[in-house]
Amino acid sequence: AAPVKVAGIHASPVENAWNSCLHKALQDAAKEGVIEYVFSEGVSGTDYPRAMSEYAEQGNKLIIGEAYAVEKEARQVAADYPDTAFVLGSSGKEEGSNFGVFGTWNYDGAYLAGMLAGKMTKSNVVGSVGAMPIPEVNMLINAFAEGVKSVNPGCKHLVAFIGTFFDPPKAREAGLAQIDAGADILFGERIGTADAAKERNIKAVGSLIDYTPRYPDTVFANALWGFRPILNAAIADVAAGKPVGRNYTAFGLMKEGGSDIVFVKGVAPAEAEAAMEAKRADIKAGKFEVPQNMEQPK
Amino acid sequence: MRLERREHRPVYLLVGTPIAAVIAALLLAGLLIAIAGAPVLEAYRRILVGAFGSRLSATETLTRATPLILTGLAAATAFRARLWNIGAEGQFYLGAIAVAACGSKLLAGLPGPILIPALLMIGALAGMVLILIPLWLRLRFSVDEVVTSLLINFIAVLFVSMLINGVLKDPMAFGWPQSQSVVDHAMLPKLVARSRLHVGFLIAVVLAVIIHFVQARTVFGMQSRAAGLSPQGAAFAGVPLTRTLVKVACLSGGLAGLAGAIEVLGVKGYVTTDLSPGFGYSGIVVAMLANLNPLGVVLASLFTATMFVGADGMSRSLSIPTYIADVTVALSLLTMLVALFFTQYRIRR
Amino acid sequence: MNIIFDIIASAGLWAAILRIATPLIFGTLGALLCERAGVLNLGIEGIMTFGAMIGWLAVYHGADLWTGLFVAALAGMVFGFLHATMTVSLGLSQHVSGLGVTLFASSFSYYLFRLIVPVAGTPPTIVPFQPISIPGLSTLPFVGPAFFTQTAPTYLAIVTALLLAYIVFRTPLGLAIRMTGENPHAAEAQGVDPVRIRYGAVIIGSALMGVGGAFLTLSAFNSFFPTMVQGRGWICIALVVFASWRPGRALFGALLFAFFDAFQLRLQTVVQGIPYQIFLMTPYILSILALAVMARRARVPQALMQSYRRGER
Amino acid sequence: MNTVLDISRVSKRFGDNLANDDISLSLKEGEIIALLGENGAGKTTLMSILFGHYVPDSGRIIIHGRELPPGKPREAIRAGVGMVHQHFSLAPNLTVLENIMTGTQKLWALRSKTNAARERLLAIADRFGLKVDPDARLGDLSVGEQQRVELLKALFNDARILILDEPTAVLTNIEAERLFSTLKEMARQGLSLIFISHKLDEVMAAADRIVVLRGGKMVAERLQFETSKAELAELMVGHRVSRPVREPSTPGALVLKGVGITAKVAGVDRLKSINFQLSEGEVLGIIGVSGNGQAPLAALLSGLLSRTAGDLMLFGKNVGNLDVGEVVAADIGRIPEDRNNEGVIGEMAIWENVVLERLSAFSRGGMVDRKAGMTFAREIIDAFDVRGGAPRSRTRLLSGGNMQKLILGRNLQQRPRILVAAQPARGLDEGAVAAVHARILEARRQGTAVLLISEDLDEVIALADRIQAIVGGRLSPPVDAGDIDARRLGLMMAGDWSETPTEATHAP
Ligand SMILES: Nc1ncnc2c1ncn2[C@@H]1O[C@H](COP(=O)(O)OP(=O)(O)OP(=O)(O)O)[C@@H](O)[C@H]1O
Ligand SMILES: Nc1ncnc2c1ncn2[C@@H]1O[C@H](COP(=O)(O)OP(=O)(O)OP(=O)(O)O)[C@@H](O)[C@H]1O
Ligand SMILES: [Mg+2]
Ligand SMILES: [Mg+2]
Repeated sequence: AAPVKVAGIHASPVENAWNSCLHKALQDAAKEGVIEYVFSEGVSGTDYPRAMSEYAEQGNKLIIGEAYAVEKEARQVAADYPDTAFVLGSSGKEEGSNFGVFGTWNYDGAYLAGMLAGKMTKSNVVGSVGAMPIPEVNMLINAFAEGVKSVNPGCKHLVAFIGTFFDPPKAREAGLAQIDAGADILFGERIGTADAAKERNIKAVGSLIDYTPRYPDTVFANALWGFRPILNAAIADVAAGKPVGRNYTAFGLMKEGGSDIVFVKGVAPAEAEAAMEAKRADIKAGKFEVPQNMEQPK
Repeated sequence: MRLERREHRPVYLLVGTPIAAVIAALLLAGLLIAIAGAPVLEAYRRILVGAFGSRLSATETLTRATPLILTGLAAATAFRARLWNIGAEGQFYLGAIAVAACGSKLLAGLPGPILIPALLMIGALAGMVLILIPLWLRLRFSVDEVVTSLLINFIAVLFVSMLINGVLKDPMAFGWPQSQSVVDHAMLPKLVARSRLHVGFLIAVVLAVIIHFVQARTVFGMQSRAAGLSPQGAAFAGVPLTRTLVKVACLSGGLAGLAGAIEVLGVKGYVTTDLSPGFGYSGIVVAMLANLNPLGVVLASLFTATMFVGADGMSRSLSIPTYIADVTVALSLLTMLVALFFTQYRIRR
Repeated sequence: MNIIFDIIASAGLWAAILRIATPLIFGTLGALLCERAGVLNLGIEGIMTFGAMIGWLAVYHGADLWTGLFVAALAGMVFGFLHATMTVSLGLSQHVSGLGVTLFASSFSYYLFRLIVPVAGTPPTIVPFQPISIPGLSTLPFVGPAFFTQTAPTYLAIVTALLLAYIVFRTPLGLAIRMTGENPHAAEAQGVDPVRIRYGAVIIGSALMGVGGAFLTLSAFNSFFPTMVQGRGWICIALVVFASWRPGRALFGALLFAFFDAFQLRLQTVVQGIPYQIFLMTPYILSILALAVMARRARVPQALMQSYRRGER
Repeated sequence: MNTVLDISRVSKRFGDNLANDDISLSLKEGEIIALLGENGAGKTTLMSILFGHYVPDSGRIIIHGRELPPGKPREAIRAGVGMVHQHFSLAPNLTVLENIMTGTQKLWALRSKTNAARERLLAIADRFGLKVDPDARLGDLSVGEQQRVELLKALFNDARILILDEPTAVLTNIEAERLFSTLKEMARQGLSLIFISHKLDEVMAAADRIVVLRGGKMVAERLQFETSKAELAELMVGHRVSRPVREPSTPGALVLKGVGITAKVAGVDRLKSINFQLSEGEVLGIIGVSGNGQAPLAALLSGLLSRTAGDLMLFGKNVGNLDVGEVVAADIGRIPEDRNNEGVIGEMAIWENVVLERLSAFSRGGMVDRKAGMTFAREIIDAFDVRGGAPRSRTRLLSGGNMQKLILGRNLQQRPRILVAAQPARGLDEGAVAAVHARILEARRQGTAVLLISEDLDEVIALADRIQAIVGGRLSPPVDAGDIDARRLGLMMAGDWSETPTEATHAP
């Protein structure tokens, strides 16, 4: 079949870990000849609806992006261009026949990484650095904390928000501050945190993408999130002429193969790894559900 | 080589230099486009198409010009009285959040014809309140308002962020911190159906005309200009400096607050922390391009919006980095500044 | 109270202060030099961004770290030259020219970065400056880890501040710069060319801004992200006023601001239930308060923001 | 005596304005030349070309036989030219020493030689009798002291040729006399000087040779002993001028009376319990050395300063503190001392400047009545012979004298009952001075009560019916102008008013 014309609209620069997940999946698909891919990045909220309309008018069949900051207007644009499929990151509901949504639910991996971290900490303090307390970040940090607590109820969990998505040096400073406050394992929702860990020779957990190659001796586990399953599902729907007005989040869940944990074996104690593997199997089998907590972590 | 002020400004210069500036900016941008490996001439065509080629692009250009006109007027009115209000960005946000708060809950019960004007007033008031802080610091402690108004921008945005994460957070929202939406009947009517262009554009243009009239014809206009040109001379002539400054500040802050209000009521319906891609700062540049003339602000805003929307669309259709849009705008601003300079000066020898 | 004391008594806080302050010190000194000669340089935010980008890019392409800093300084000079041309030679409004430079330098750096560095997951990294332990001093208790385990550019920033203070107040050049900022006509009447002085001050000042930006990618972090300067340049503009245009006080001001920032990052981890925005606001609020206290004593360079055109009155 | 300076066929054009037209002039060692001319004749332009501020369109400057490269002040300084500018070129925030030292050492030197410079400065100050405190902040000095700093600056640079552009415009007679004796001493020590002045007395007293410019052209060159004040005045203006004479008059009703008025500026008493009274049709002259409280007195009567004690009687009624609006409404005209910064707003149009202080009369419902303003401006321009501007043109373009006529006009056109005039003829050329004086006397004749604040003895003697001296914020008792001579006035200005006849109430 002819490749589907897909446009990506990224509110942030595509270096941003989350956007890079989307971007990479889209680029891979383009390389395989499944889609034709064009994209815009750093698109501010003001310009986002226009970018959507322009891509729609240019004849793109599927538009991938993020509706978080423009939920209302994005839906309006979708209504204005009923022949174009929109599948956007959102914590909200799908709408009509051509507005699909997906969430970033890689918290299963965060929970599992927390299980490792809980057993590894010697100071009994771990820390998380987040950008802003939005639901998906909250869910992630809460799951990590929950994982830690499940194996080490007495462990203290520090949280800091830096108030911006793009200030790696600041994320690093926040990480250092937590290390100074006693943390010996950091969960870095933001890039920059692992740099603090690396500098102080402690371990860190990454999120969304695999940070281990970048910080080989520091990041021992990552709560991965893969966008490809979601993308494939959306492309299939578009190709088959099916409405995309549905929620694609589930394709990103661990039990659907969308997210997972990758970790460096032998860093955590063997029994911790074993306990974690057991839980991982439970999750995949649907026997255990990681609690979803969207409240701002304390 | 020496610069000499022109006594007369010939018409060919007034028309010719801005055109030369646009051409120069496009040539420079063309260089960068060529580096990216895209066809330059095609890119130029796409810029035009992107700004005015379709109903979508034309309405989008005007929509984007709307807040610029208002923040541009905010800067122009303040600067004319030598009040260096760099705080339009913060005032914009405060106006926006005030409108969101009142339009979603407090006043939501009012009927539209009353609600909309009330909300616009509230937005303007919020902007005024915010500018009074740097003004007070200047009058009371002689703190330079360039710096305080700049710093207050950061505080204002954090304040808004706090509100939309807290008391004003939309419980029904889809997750990201955003304020509750204003009720539907508070939204400004659209000028063109199925577009984002709204009545706010007309409001902005009408305000520009009114302000032009006020500055040119009224006692307040003359006094504020005098105060700006020479505080000492104005004081001798009996211009109440403090009162004039306060009035000017309120006008300027009010306009910036109104810009935020109109952006909420016209386009977005609610507030997020990325409501403004630097409208407050661009307003300053627009005002100076316009030589602080209110009608010029309208033209300068349209020009800036055209360049941005056009180049933005071009980047998408040619798949070159989106940042080319900002680069093109910056280049056109710089070349336009230089061009306007040469309508006033000539180089001798 | 106890918590606060613990934080202040931790060496980590003080080490963080120096780190956080470094880009601010460079930026503030740069802006201060420009303003001492009578030119407001709002191009700082963009120049820092470009410095961060180009310095990193140079190192990424094989240059060593010091060359990276140097390249950032050179780039700063180019933008300084642009700003000087517009404000000094043409006498255009300093506000607007500065904002124009910021707009151009930042968008241009993103554009170049995107063209030169292919997008792949997270951006590539370089090996940044490593902390230098100063023999003898770095092993001292508390003081050692707090102050003597920084990277080389941090020490450079402090030396630059002292050097600039010396130049401004103790050398004929410094006097010429101050005179140009106070009254360019008087400077010219004494045979000092205000145009050259302003060009020089803006160009060198902008070079410092470029270095300040490069610190972010070559020491504070190891890769470049668009928008990563995050308003630090604007803080520097405020710090210049806070410092009443004195390099020594600029150093102090930058450290004070960094103290608030480092402090709030630590306070956040121990104090709960307060919106994090409150913590983020504190440095700005305290800066404004400090300004209110200092302003009466500050002596603004009298010719700041006044264009000087030779032979015009 | 050998020639040290040759200005050869210099021309300079500003836009359509030929400011210097083929001027040649030479200066000998030890010689003092006075450069004379109306406002706008091109004096400052010529000297600025000599010093390198301006580049001439044609012509050359030769110093000691070497041609000076155009447009390079540095080269001029190196060649031994020193210039004291019409508007001081000083930085108020720097110290005296810093002001003087700027540019005198190698720019790239590693350290300022401050101590050496201070010693050298003190030595020079001593040699020419110009006392200053090197470490004082310049902005804290009086105008006279600042003038001294300007001179010292030139001397510090080893100037052999000294140019002084209206050095006495802001000095009192006493300060001016002191300055000229210093200048003569300098000439005796071998320096050559060119000074610009509008004051014919000092020109006749100090210059060896007098050069007159008119409309950018050099129209005459006279040795001091072969000319006279009358001839010079005529050469300058192009026709005969004579200052108007005050005719005797009988004052009318009392319009203004101050009793025990005290006022503070920045927390310090600048006016100390002063008494004065003023009647219709008379001129009360307030004479004094600059900085003794003239400015606060003018500000008080102009509605810009509040008093802290004392009574002010206006037309027989006791009034509180007046603001500018009330003062203007009470038909009090005001001529400020600083015409460029207070009197007009240069960037505004002429018509705007004439209506700005009486906007309530020229507006309706918040709208400025442009038509009426324009008409008013035209009336003033015609009636007061303001040359070089139309109602719509920017006021900045007017020459000093014409600007002053405009200010006079806007105050006198509507026949004020009281006129407060501070230094009304400062910096004006002979023709303009005569015009301004004539207007003031004309107003007096028509019944206006005039309070004239001046540092110029001749002016006060020529215009005032009664005279009070202001010293350290106190006012002497008034004396009749008929009974007074310059010597007595000099004593009064020095604070000694024991000899004054006691015809009016004594100051406490
Ligand atoms: N930089 C300039 N640009 C334009 N016109 C100028 C400039 N400098 C002087 N002029 C004009 O040239 C003419 C001569 O001015 P100049 O200052 O030399 O007069 P002057 O004899 O010194 O007068 P005054 O007695 O008022 O000081 C005036 O008409 C003045 O307006
Ligand atoms: N607001 C003020 N703050 C500080 N010093 C002042 C202030 N006003 C006046 N002075 C100083 O007090 C002295 C007297 O000034 P005043 O204004 O009374 O005299 P003046 O005759 O108007 O002076 P001039 O004619 O030189 O302008 C001057 O040395 C002046 O510098
Ligand atoms: Mg002159
Ligand atoms: Mg005086």
